[in-house]
Amino acid sequence: MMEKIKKLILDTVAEAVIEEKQKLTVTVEPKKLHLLVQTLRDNKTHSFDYLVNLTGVDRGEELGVDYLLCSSADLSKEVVLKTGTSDRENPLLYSITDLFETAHFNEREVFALLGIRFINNPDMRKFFLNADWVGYPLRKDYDPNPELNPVSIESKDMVDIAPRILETSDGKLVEEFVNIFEDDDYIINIGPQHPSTHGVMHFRTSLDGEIVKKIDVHSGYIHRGIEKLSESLTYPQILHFTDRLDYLSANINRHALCMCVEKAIDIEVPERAQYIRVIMDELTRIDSHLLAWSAMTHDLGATTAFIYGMREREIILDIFDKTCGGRLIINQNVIGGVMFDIYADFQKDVKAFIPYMRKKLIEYDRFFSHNVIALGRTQGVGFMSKDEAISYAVTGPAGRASDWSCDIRKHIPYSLYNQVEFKEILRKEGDAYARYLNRLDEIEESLHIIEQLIDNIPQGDFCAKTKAIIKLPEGEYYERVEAAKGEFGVFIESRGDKFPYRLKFRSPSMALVSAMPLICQGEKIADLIGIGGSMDYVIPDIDR
Amino acid sequence: MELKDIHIKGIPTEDFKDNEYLENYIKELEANGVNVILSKVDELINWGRSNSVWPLIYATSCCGIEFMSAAAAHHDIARFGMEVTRNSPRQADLMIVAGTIVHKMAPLIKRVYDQMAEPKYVLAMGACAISGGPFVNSYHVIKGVDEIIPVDVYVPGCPPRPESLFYGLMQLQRKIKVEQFLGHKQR
Amino acid sequence: MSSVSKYFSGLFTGIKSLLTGMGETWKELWTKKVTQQYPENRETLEISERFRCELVMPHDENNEHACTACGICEMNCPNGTIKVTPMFIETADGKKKKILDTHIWDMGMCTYCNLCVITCPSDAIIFKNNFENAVFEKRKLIMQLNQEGSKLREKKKESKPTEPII
Amino acid sequence: MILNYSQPLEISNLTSWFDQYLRSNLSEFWTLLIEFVLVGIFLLAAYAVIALILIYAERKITAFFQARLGPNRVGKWGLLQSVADMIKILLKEIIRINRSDRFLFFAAPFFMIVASMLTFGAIPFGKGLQAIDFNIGVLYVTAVSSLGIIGVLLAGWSSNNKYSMIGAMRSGAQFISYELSSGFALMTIVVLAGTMQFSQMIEGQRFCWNIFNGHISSIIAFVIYLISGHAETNRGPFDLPEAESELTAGYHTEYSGLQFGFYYLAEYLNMFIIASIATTVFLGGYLPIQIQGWDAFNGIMGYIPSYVWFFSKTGFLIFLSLWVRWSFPRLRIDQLLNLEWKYLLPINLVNLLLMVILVLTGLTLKNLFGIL
Repeated sequence: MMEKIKKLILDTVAEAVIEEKQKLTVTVEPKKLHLLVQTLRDNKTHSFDYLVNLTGVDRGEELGVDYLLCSSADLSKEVVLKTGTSDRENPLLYSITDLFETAHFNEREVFALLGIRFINNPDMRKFFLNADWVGYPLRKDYDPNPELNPVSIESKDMVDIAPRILETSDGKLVEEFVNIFEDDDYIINIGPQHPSTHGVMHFRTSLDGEIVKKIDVHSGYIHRGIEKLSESLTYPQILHFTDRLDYLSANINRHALCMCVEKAIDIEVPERAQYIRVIMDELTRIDSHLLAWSAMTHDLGATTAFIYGMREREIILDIFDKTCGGRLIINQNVIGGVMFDIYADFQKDVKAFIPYMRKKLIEYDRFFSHNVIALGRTQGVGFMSKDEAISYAVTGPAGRASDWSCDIRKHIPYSLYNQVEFKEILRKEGDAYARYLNRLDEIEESLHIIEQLIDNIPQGDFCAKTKAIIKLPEGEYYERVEAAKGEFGVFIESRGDKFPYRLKFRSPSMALVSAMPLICQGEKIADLIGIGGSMDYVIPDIDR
Repeated sequence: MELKDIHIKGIPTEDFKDNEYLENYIKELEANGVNVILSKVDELINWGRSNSVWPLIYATSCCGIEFMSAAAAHHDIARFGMEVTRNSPRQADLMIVAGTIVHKMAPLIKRVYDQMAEPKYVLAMGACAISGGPFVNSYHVIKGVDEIIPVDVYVPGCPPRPESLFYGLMQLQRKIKVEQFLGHKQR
Repeated sequence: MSSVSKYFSGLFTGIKSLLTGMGETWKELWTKKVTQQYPENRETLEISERFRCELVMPHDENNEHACTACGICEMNCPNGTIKVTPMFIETADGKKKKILDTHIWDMGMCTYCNLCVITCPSDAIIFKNNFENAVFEKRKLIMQLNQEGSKLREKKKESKPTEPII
Repeated sequence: MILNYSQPLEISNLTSWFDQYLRSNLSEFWTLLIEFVLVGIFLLAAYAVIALILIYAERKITAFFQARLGPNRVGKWGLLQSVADMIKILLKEIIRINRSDRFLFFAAPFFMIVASMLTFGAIPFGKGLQAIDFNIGVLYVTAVSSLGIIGVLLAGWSSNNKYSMIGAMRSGAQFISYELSSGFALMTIVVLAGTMQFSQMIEGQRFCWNIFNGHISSIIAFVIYLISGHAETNRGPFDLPEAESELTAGYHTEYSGLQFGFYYLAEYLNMFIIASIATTVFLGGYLPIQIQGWDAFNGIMGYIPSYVWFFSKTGFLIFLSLWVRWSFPRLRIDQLLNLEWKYLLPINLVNLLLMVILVLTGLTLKNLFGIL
């Protein structure tokens, strides 16, 4: 199979350089990239139609972009494409937004952080940073002098004009400016400080009466520069950022980074640690889904349901609290195992929680899932087809509600997931209600996983011995896990140092938000909030 | 007025931290001199104000979730009469800054603060709001919300547990109880 | 005809679902409330042993601690919360020796990641679960962990601190 | 027929004594003047006190529905919580907003308060406890209470805020449609009772409340009235005008301090007014439970003062409304209008017809069993 793909690539672009690293890596020149991606996406036998990750890297002499593509039918089939330009003054690459919608925001992010502009991307504004930000932070020669970018407390008017660079049919580049909204649009700002944007998302929404005409997503109100900070921290130190990305899947995110480092330096993680990790991961998932459920019901106006959900969540938080001394940010996984062994009553507490939660799931079902108002507000609202889900790279419960089997735990089993039995919840409807039900069903599946593991936690160490200073050998490392919101990925480029050269997190929430303008169009303004609740994104995960 | 007159249900005054700040505050106020009748009325007003703090949650990240926990059944912020979270800054008394504030957010938080009606208070919840916390060295993070707006109470933690937040809110109640509305010193 | 029956069946299933929902809230009205009443329950409130709220350096009855001022905690801290200032003194036998002058910890910046505690070679610092830390001024969050006049515990036998290491 | 019971705790004893006392000492003019002023003061005080009690009750009941405890730190069981809120809100700064229609902006909350205040005057709180007993009481109440919408619309318009504007427009659509069915529901009972005057309507229900008298038809009207009344008060699940998930605080987003306090009060008072009209029209108002022939029982029931009956019936309806509010998610605007125009209104019209038939054919409960 590998040979066939290589042949396909070489047939398309003869001068492509193919290496076999951790993954099959192909380097091409910018002009050929679009063609290659298109061929990979459209071929029948080995269709690579899911863009997992798009990472901008400052490789020193050149500014480049890495694409991780995989097949939506089999997520373990992966190929890495690389391209780059040595023009640091005015770096230009070709956009693949027309092939993958998810590339749009990612390319804008690369522009904001590395200054690479993408030809043919319809909207080339900076994504996280203000338009007047001086410098490109992820470049190695970035000047961090705070005087260049002083804190301003002056409110500025929003400018809804987007620049873009187009390539005309005769190969010329034209820069032009487009208005995002029409002149007489009634625009309201949902966010950045708004009760139900699940954080500091900013949707500039133009309305036609109550109906949403168009959404323009602004992000970066909590862009904290984690990736840049990570470049000057050691691997154990970086771990504490992962908790704070998607704070609701804190433990799962941390698991991903730990696994990535462990695989790179071949650390055998003790069995006991694996068990604790998976149990804690699943508890985290339940915790996250419960919060998603609560937040969504709250968005739909059912405050009481919100309180019920939070009440059940508190029991999980207590277990976390006793295990590792944190409620939300738990700092449990470390490289080589876990930081704390379980406490004496851990198994008892978890086992008491399982039947309790099952009882509550029935209550939720009676209380909200069949409520005629809730049904009217979620069924058939915010529809997303499978193809759209794949193109926007919407994974997790939301992707599975559009009938896309995208559970990393099934496709690329890690840790103990190939030893436990669980179902991947798929629904065909693709609407807000399906996403909502998927979460409740996934709670049930998580309970089932925990049930299988909780009695069999083996004795032994809970953490392997590691060196005091962890250095990753030179190379590129990817690791993907199934976080509560979808696929979470870690990409580390190491140059053999104790610090990563480039570290990138693939956040599931970014894909969820990028799909919002599509699925909200034509719905009511009240549904915009409800759909947001059903997508369940976490903003710090997007902004990083 | 003396510090021991400030009564908070459940915690004796001497168990509170940072009592010297309030002592200094009282001394400062007393230097201005206020007559007794006015100060009795003040006490009533401050009783009302301190027991009816309606928060506006400026939640940007993790700490916001802990606030939600605090508002939910297990901890129940309503016991303090603070469950009336107002989403409109005009109607709120207390801004709880829960989360990292970055450059892009700075003008907005200032604006929301300006939109609040007097008397208004700010509580910085968690390491990010106090000092930038884990991201203090970042290019895009503001090192403490007190660089933009005045902060009354700092609640450390990352994130602080709901009980910590309640403790901070009681500290704030103590501060409000010391203030004078009819006297000279107004915020 | 079907539209009429649909109209009425829609009406009645709708009403039924609403009543079921109201039944659930009615049940909840009479269940035991889960609220724990802090601060009224301050005496009985149990915060889990491992909960990290405050970094402390345990001192024994002789006002001695275990910190050798090696600075490993400072090095491991991801955001510079800890500042260890060593002091050099001359011991009786004429050798220069590094001892701890001040161990400063900024509570308002700490991320409670526990790296300092797990990497400390002499187990000199631990996290305590005292969560009542809110203050009015930022500078009061910066704490000196070693007490006034304290000194390094001589390494005799296994003189580990009495508190359980968490 | 009607039992004339004497009730020592009845306030009407006090008022009639006071009236006689004044009349014996003063001229007609001064008597009336003093009484008018006193009634005005009494109504204002009742207005504030009822609102405070309702706010406290709602917060407590909400908490109990949500497995919480609710306010319990201010005073015993948190009883003084709403007093503290009132003190705070009275002294809160009122923000003047640039680029708003200043006059309308300030006038809007008063419309709201005045509308509910006017309705308040016509409600019979107990025997003899009614400021004015119009002969068209039902019509008056329906007409005046709907003035409140002007306050909401003006607030939304004059704030110069897009959220407020959307909230106000929603409120307009909602109010006008639901006013129809609440009016029709009341008319159904007017057909049954044959009068629009509250006092007569109440006396007619002595042994058989209207809700039983008109059985099926009355019950349908009662449910419809509760739903549409609930919707008119802009409370969940009909709280679209201030739907906080999308519109932050809806039409009163820009109001602060006392002005916001007015809206806050009016919201609770409207809830009370709707419940009290329903009590008066359907549940026999201030009358005790009386059963024909059971004189001993009637005597005991009659011993409880009439205002206690009134407030407990109203309290029950308010509890019902809170129960509904905290059980359901919010409706969307199209669902809301669907409910009105596709369900409530047609059912209502049929129901009115049914009631007419019932009354004409004498199939009401009173006639069926030959009582009265």
